[in-house]
Amino acid sequence: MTSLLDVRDLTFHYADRAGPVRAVDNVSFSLASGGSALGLVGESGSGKSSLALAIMRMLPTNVARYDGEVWLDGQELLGMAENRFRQEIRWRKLALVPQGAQNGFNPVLRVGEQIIEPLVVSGAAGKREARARAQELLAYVGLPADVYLRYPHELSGGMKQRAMIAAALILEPPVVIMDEPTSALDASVQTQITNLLKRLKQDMNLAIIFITHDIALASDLCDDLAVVYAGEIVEIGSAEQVLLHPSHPYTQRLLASIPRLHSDTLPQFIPGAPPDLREPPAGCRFHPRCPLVFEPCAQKSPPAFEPADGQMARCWLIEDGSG
Amino acid sequence: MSLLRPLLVRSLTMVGVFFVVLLMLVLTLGLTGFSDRILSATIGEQLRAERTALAETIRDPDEMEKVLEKRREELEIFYGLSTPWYYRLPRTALRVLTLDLGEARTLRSFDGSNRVFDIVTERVPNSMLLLTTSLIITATIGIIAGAYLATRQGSWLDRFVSGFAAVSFAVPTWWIGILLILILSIQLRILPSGGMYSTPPPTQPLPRFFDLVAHALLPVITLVLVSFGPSIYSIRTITLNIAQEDHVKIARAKGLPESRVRLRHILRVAAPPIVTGLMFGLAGSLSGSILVETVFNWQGMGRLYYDALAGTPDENVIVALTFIFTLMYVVIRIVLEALYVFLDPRVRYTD
Amino acid sequence: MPTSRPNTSTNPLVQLQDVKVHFSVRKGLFGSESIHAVDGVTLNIAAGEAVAVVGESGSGKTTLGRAALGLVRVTDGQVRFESRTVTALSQKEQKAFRRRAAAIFQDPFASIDPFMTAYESVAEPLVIHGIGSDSERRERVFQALHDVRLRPPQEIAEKYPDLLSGGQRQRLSIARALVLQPQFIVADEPVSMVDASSRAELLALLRELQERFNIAFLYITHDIATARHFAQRIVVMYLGCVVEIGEAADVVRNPMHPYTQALIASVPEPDPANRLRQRPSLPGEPPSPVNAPSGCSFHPRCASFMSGRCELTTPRLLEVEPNHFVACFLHEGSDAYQN
Amino acid sequence: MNMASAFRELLRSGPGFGGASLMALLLTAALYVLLAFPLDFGESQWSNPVIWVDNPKAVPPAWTNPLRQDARPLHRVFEGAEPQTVQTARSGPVHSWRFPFTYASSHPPTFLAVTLADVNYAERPPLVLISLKRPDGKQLRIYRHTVRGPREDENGPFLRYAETPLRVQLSTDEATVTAAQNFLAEEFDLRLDGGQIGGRVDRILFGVPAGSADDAFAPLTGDYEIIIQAALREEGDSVGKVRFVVGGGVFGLMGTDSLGRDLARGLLFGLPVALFIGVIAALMSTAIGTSLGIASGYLGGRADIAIQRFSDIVANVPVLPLLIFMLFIIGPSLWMIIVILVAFGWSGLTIQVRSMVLHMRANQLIEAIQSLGASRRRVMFRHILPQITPYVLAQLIFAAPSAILAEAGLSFLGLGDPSIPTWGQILETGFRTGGIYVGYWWWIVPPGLCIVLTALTFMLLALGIEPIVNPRLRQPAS
Repeated sequence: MTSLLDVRDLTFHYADRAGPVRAVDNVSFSLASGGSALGLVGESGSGKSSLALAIMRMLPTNVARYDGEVWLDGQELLGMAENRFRQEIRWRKLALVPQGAQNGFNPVLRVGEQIIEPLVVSGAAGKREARARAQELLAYVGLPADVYLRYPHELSGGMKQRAMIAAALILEPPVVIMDEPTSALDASVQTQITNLLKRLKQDMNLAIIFITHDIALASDLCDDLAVVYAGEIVEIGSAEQVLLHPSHPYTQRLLASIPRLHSDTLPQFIPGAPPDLREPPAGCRFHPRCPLVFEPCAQKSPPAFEPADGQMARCWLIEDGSG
Repeated sequence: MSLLRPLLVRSLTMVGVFFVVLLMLVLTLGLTGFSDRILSATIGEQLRAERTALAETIRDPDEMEKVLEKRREELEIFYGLSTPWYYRLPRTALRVLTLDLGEARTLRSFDGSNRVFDIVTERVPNSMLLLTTSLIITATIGIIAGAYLATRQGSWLDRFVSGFAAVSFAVPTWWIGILLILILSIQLRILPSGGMYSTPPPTQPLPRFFDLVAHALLPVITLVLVSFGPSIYSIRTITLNIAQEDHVKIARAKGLPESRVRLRHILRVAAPPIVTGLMFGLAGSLSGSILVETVFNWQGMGRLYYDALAGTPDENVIVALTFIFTLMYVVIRIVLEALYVFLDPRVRYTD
Repeated sequence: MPTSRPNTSTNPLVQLQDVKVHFSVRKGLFGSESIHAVDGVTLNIAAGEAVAVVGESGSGKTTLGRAALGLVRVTDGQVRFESRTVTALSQKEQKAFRRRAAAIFQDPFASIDPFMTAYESVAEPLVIHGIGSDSERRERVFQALHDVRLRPPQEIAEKYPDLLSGGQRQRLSIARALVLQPQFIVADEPVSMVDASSRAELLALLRELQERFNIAFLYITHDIATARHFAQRIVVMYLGCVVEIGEAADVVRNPMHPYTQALIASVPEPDPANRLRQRPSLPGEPPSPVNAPSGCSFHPRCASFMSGRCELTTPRLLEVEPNHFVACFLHEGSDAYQN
Repeated sequence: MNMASAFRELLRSGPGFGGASLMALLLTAALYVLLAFPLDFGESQWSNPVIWVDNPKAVPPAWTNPLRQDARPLHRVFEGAEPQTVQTARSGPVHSWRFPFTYASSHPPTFLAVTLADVNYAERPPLVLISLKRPDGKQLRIYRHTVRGPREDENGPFLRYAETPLRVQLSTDEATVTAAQNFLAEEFDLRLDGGQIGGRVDRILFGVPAGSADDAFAPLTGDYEIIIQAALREEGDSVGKVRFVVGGGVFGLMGTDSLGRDLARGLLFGLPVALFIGVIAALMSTAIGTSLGIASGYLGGRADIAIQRFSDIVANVPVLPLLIFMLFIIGPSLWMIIVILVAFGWSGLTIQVRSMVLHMRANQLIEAIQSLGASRRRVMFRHILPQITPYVLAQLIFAAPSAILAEAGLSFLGLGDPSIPTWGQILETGFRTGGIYVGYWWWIVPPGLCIVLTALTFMLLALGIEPIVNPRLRQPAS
C-alpha cells in the first residue's frame, strides 16, 4: 500500500442517554499522495465532523465503540500509544483546522505565540527561529506581519481563518484536515480561502481532507470526493466521477439540490429528513428517502460496488446495472 | 495607554460607589437630625464645663445666663449648627475626604489617642491581614481543587462539593466562628478563643509571630471554611466551560502536553472570570470579616464597629469606619479591576 | 428626479424612497459615532412580486428589511405601504399594517417562543389582533400548518418547539407569518440555517405560497444563486447603498457592477474543472459601515478603480439598460436611457 | 405544565423533596407560633423578666440528662390554688398544700423559691409556714412569713400580693439560712456559721453531712415533700395561690439563657420572623429587580443607560457597613432592616435580567413578535417574562436566605429590633454575656442551626425548582 493516508473500516460510536449514536460506521477511504484534496461532503449530523475527530483520536469521554485502522505513512495510528501519538503524529503529521476558526484561538494569548507553540514546545526550534518561520507562513497565507503580535479578537473572521491555516502548517504536516473552514465567511472571502488552499496543495505538496456540507464548494478544491450519509460513505470517487457521473441516488439528489446560478432549472429537494443516528434505518440508510427504492434496499445494507474504475458506491441499483 | 483606558472606565463605577455611599452618609446624618443632635450635645457639654469655670468669676445668675447665651451662639456658629445640615454636612464630607475624621467620644487607640483617624487606621492592617490571608487561601484551594474537579465531572466528589457549596450559602460565617470556638477552644482547648496576642504578648519577634499565627488560625479557618466550597464550585464550573471550548480541542490536537493544555489553555483563560468571581466575593468577604472579627475579638475594623456600637455608642467612629471601609473596598476593587484588565486582552481593546 | 427611479411598476405595494437608517453607537466614554447602515435606498415592490436583496455582511440588507416593515426608525426618506407612509402611521394604523405585512427570520431556533406550543405560536398573531372565535382560530391555525406542510397539523400543534427540527421550526415561523394572510413578507435569510437538502424544499414552499396567495416578498440573502431562482428582481447592496438592480436573470447573466460581477464569480458551481484554477476573487474583506470609504464605497476593492474619480464622488444609480440600474462610473457614459 | 404536575416533579427530585418537606414543616411550626403566641411576644414576654423569674438561669435542656453520668435535677414547679386540706386549729383555719416529689440527682436544686399571691384576710394577717420533709424522716421548717398587716388608714377586708405576688428566693433568704443552720446543729450536731452556709442552702437541705470535712455534703436522694401551711385567723380568709419552685439543673426542650428565658419559646417565635424577613425582602427586591431589568433591556435608550449605571453602582456598594451605619443612626427596627436590604438587594437581578433581555432581543424572537404587531406590554409580559421566570423564580428563592442571614448578622452586632426577638438576637445575647466562653452551647448552637436550616430549606427548594421551570432541562415527554 503506497497511499499516504489509509482509513480502513473506521467505526466510532458514542453513547447518548438514549443509547449508542452510530456517528461513524465502517468508513474506508485513502489519500493517494500529497498535493491533492479529498472532500468529505455531508449534511449536518451526518457524522463527517466525528470522522475527523476519530482520525485525530480526539474522542469525547462517552465513546461506545471505536475500532478500525488508520494507516499514515506506514504507521497504524489507532493502536499507537497515546503519548507517542501525541508527540509524533498530532500536528506533526496530522493537523486540524476546526470548524469556525473564530474559536480555535485561545483568546488571551497572542496569535503568534499560538502559531509557534507546537514548534517551541517540541523543542525543534528556538523562539526566534520559530518566529521567523511563523512570519513567513503568515505572509504566505496573505496576512500582514503584525498579526503575529495581535490578539485573536483583533482579527476578522477571514484573518483568523488564514492564521489558523498558518498555524496548521507550522510543523509542515503531510496531511491537514479542514472542517468547514469557510462556512461562516462571506462569499468573497470564501473564494480567497479556497484559492489559498489550492495554492497550498501545489506549493507545499499538502494532502487536504476538506469537510463541508456544500458539495459545490468541495468541487472548488477537491480532487476526490466522498459523500457521507448517516455515518457512512455512500459514494467516493474522483471529482469528475462523482460530479459528472454520480452513481448513488443521494449524490444525484444532492447535486440537484444546488441552486445553479446559470441555469433555469429549479433546485430539487430531497423529501424527508436525515435519520436519527441512534436508530438508523435497516438496509440502505438512505432508502426511506430514496425515489428509486426497491426490494433489497430495506433488507440488506449494500456493499461497496465499483461502478467505474476507482469509484465506489453503496447502492443495490449498481449491482442490478452491472449484473 | 491601552491598559489605562478600560481601567479608568471600570474604576469610574467604583468612584461612583464611593460617592453614593458618602451621599448616603450625609443624607442619613442630616435628614434624621442626627447631626444636629450630636452638635447640640457637644455644645451643651462645653457650656456646662464653661459654666463651672465662670461660676468662679460671675456671681449674678442673670448675667451668667446672658454670657452663656452669647457663648452658645458663638459655639453654634463655630460648629455650624446655625446653618442647616445641607450646607454644613457637605463641608464636613469634604473634611472627611481629607481623612480629617474628628475625635472619638470614649474609644481610644492602642496608645491612647482619641483621634478617630488614629483609632481606625491602626485597625486597617489587622483587618487586611485576616482578609487577604483567607482570600488567598480560598482562591488557592479553589483554583487547585476546582481545576481538579473539572476533570472528574459527575463523580461523587464533584456532587459532594456542589452540595457543600450550596450548604455554605446557608451558613452564617460568624456562627461557624462561634462553633469553632466552642469546640476547639472551649471543649478541646487547642486554640485561643480570641484576641490577636496572648496576655502578656511575647516580646521576641519569632514567638510573637507564632503567637499571632495561633490567634489568627481560628478566624482564618472560619473565613475559609465558609467560602472555599462556593469558590471551588464556581472555579470548577468556569474551568469546565472553558475546557469545552474549541481552542482547547485545538491545543490538544497540536500535540501539546496535557499539563500545558491545562495551564495555558484552560486555567490561563479562566483567570479573568475567576478574578471577576473574586470581585463579587469581595464584598461578601469584607462583611464576613466584620462579623468574624467581632466573634474572635480580632482588633480590626469589624471589632471596632462592635465596640463602637456596644455600650455608649461612638458616633464619630461609626461614621468614619463606614467611610474608611468603603474606601478600602473601593481601593481593593480597583486593584482587582486592574488585574482583570491586565489578564484579559479583550477588555484592553476597546476601539 | 427621473434618473433615479429604478422602478417601472405603476402601482407598487411597497415603496422605499431614499431610505436612510443611521445608528449611533457609543464609543469610549462619552463619544458616539454614526453608522450609516442604509444610506439612501429607493425601491418599489409590486403586489405579488418577489424582490431579492443580495449583499455580504455589513451591506445593510437586514436593516433595509426591518425598515420596510417599520421595525426600525428611518433616519431620512420614506417607507410607503399602499401609498401610506409606514413611519407616520398612528398606533391603530400601525397595527392594521402589521396584519398585512409579516416577517420571517433567519434563526429558526431563536425566532420561536420556546414556551409556546406550535399551536400557540401560530395563533399568537390572531390573539394579538383579536381575530376570530376560538374555533375559527383553530381552523386558521391548522390550515396554516397544513399550508406549510407541517402535517398532520393536529399532532404538530401540541408540540413545543424543542421537539421540532430546524426545518420544521422554520416552517412554523412561515405559518405564523402566513396566518394573517399578509400581502407582503420580508424574509431575512430564511434558509441559510437549514441543511442543503431541505433548503431547496423551503424555497420551493415559499415560492408556492407566494404564487398561491399573491404575496409580495422581500427576500434578503447573501446567496445570489437562491435569489436568482426565487425572485423576479435582484437588488445588490454594498455598504448601505444599492449598486445594481435588475431582472433576476438579467443581473446574473449580465452583471454590470464590478461588485456584482465578483459576487457572481465567487459562487462555486459543481464543476470539477474549478479545482485546477484560481477563481477571481475580491481583495480584502467587506468593510464595516463604521468607517465607510469615501466616494464609491466599493472603490478600495474594485478591479476597475479609476483614480481621481471613484474615491471622490459617489456614482448615482442609473438605468443603463431597460429595467437594469447600475451605480458605477464605468456605465455612466453608456446611459442610453437617461433623460 | 400545570401546577400540580410541576409540584409532583419537584417532589421527585432529591433536593426538591427535601426542600418541600422542610418548608412544610417550617410553615406548620410558624402557623402554630402565630396561633399560640401573642403577636407582641417580644415586649410582653421575652423582654419581661417577671415571666422568667422562676426559671433556672443558663441551664441546658432536659434531654441532656440521659447523656450525663450525673444527672442534674429536673426543674419542678408546684402550684396550688384551692387548699388540699383544711384543718381548724385554735388560732383559726389552717390551709395546707403538700407537694411530694422524688429527688434523684447528685446535684442539689439550683434554687428554691416560693410565691404567694392573692392573700385575703378580714382582720388579722395570716401566717405562712413552709416545711421540707426529707426521705430520712427528718423535717424542718424552712420559711415563715407573716403577711403584711393593715395600715392605719386602711379598712378590711384586705387584699395582699394581688398585683405583685410575693416571691421569695429561699436559697438566699436569711430566714432559710438560719433554719438550715439550726437544722444541722440539731440533727447532725454540725455547727456552721452563716457564711459557711450562704450559697449552699440547697446542698444542705437536700443532703447529709459527709466525711470528715465540715462543709462536705453528700446528696440525699429519695422522696421529699414540701408542705406549705397557711394559718388563717378567720373563716373566709384565704391564700389565693401558692407556688413552689425547685430550680432544676436542666430545663425544658432547649434550656434557658442567663435571664432564665425559655430558649425553646424564643427559638419558636424566631421562626415566623425569619420566614417573614426572608420572604418579604426577597419578594420586594425580586419584583423591583425584575421590572427594572426588563424595562432597562427592552426599552433601551436613556432609561436603559440610567438604570444600568445606577444598578451598577448599587450592586457594588459594600452593604454591611452601610447597613450598620444606617441602622445605628435611624435606630433598629425590623422594617428598616427589610427596607435597606431591599434597597440594596435588587440591583444584581436587574443587571442579570437586563442582559438576558438584551440577549433575547438579539435572538430575533422579540423582533418577530413585534413584527406581528404585539404591544409592548404583551411582548414584555407574554414573551419576555415567561422566559426569564425560571431564573427569576430561582433568584427569588435564593434571595430569601441571604436576607435571613443579613438580619441575623445585624442582630448579632446588636442592631436587631429589640421588640421582636430573632435568632440572631438570641445568639448576640449569648455572645455578649460571655455565654460562649463558659460553654453554654445550648444557647449558641440551636439558634444558628435554626438559621442554617431555614436558609437551607430555601436553597434546596431553589435547587429543586430550577430544572422544572427551565424548559431546556425539561425532559421530552416520551
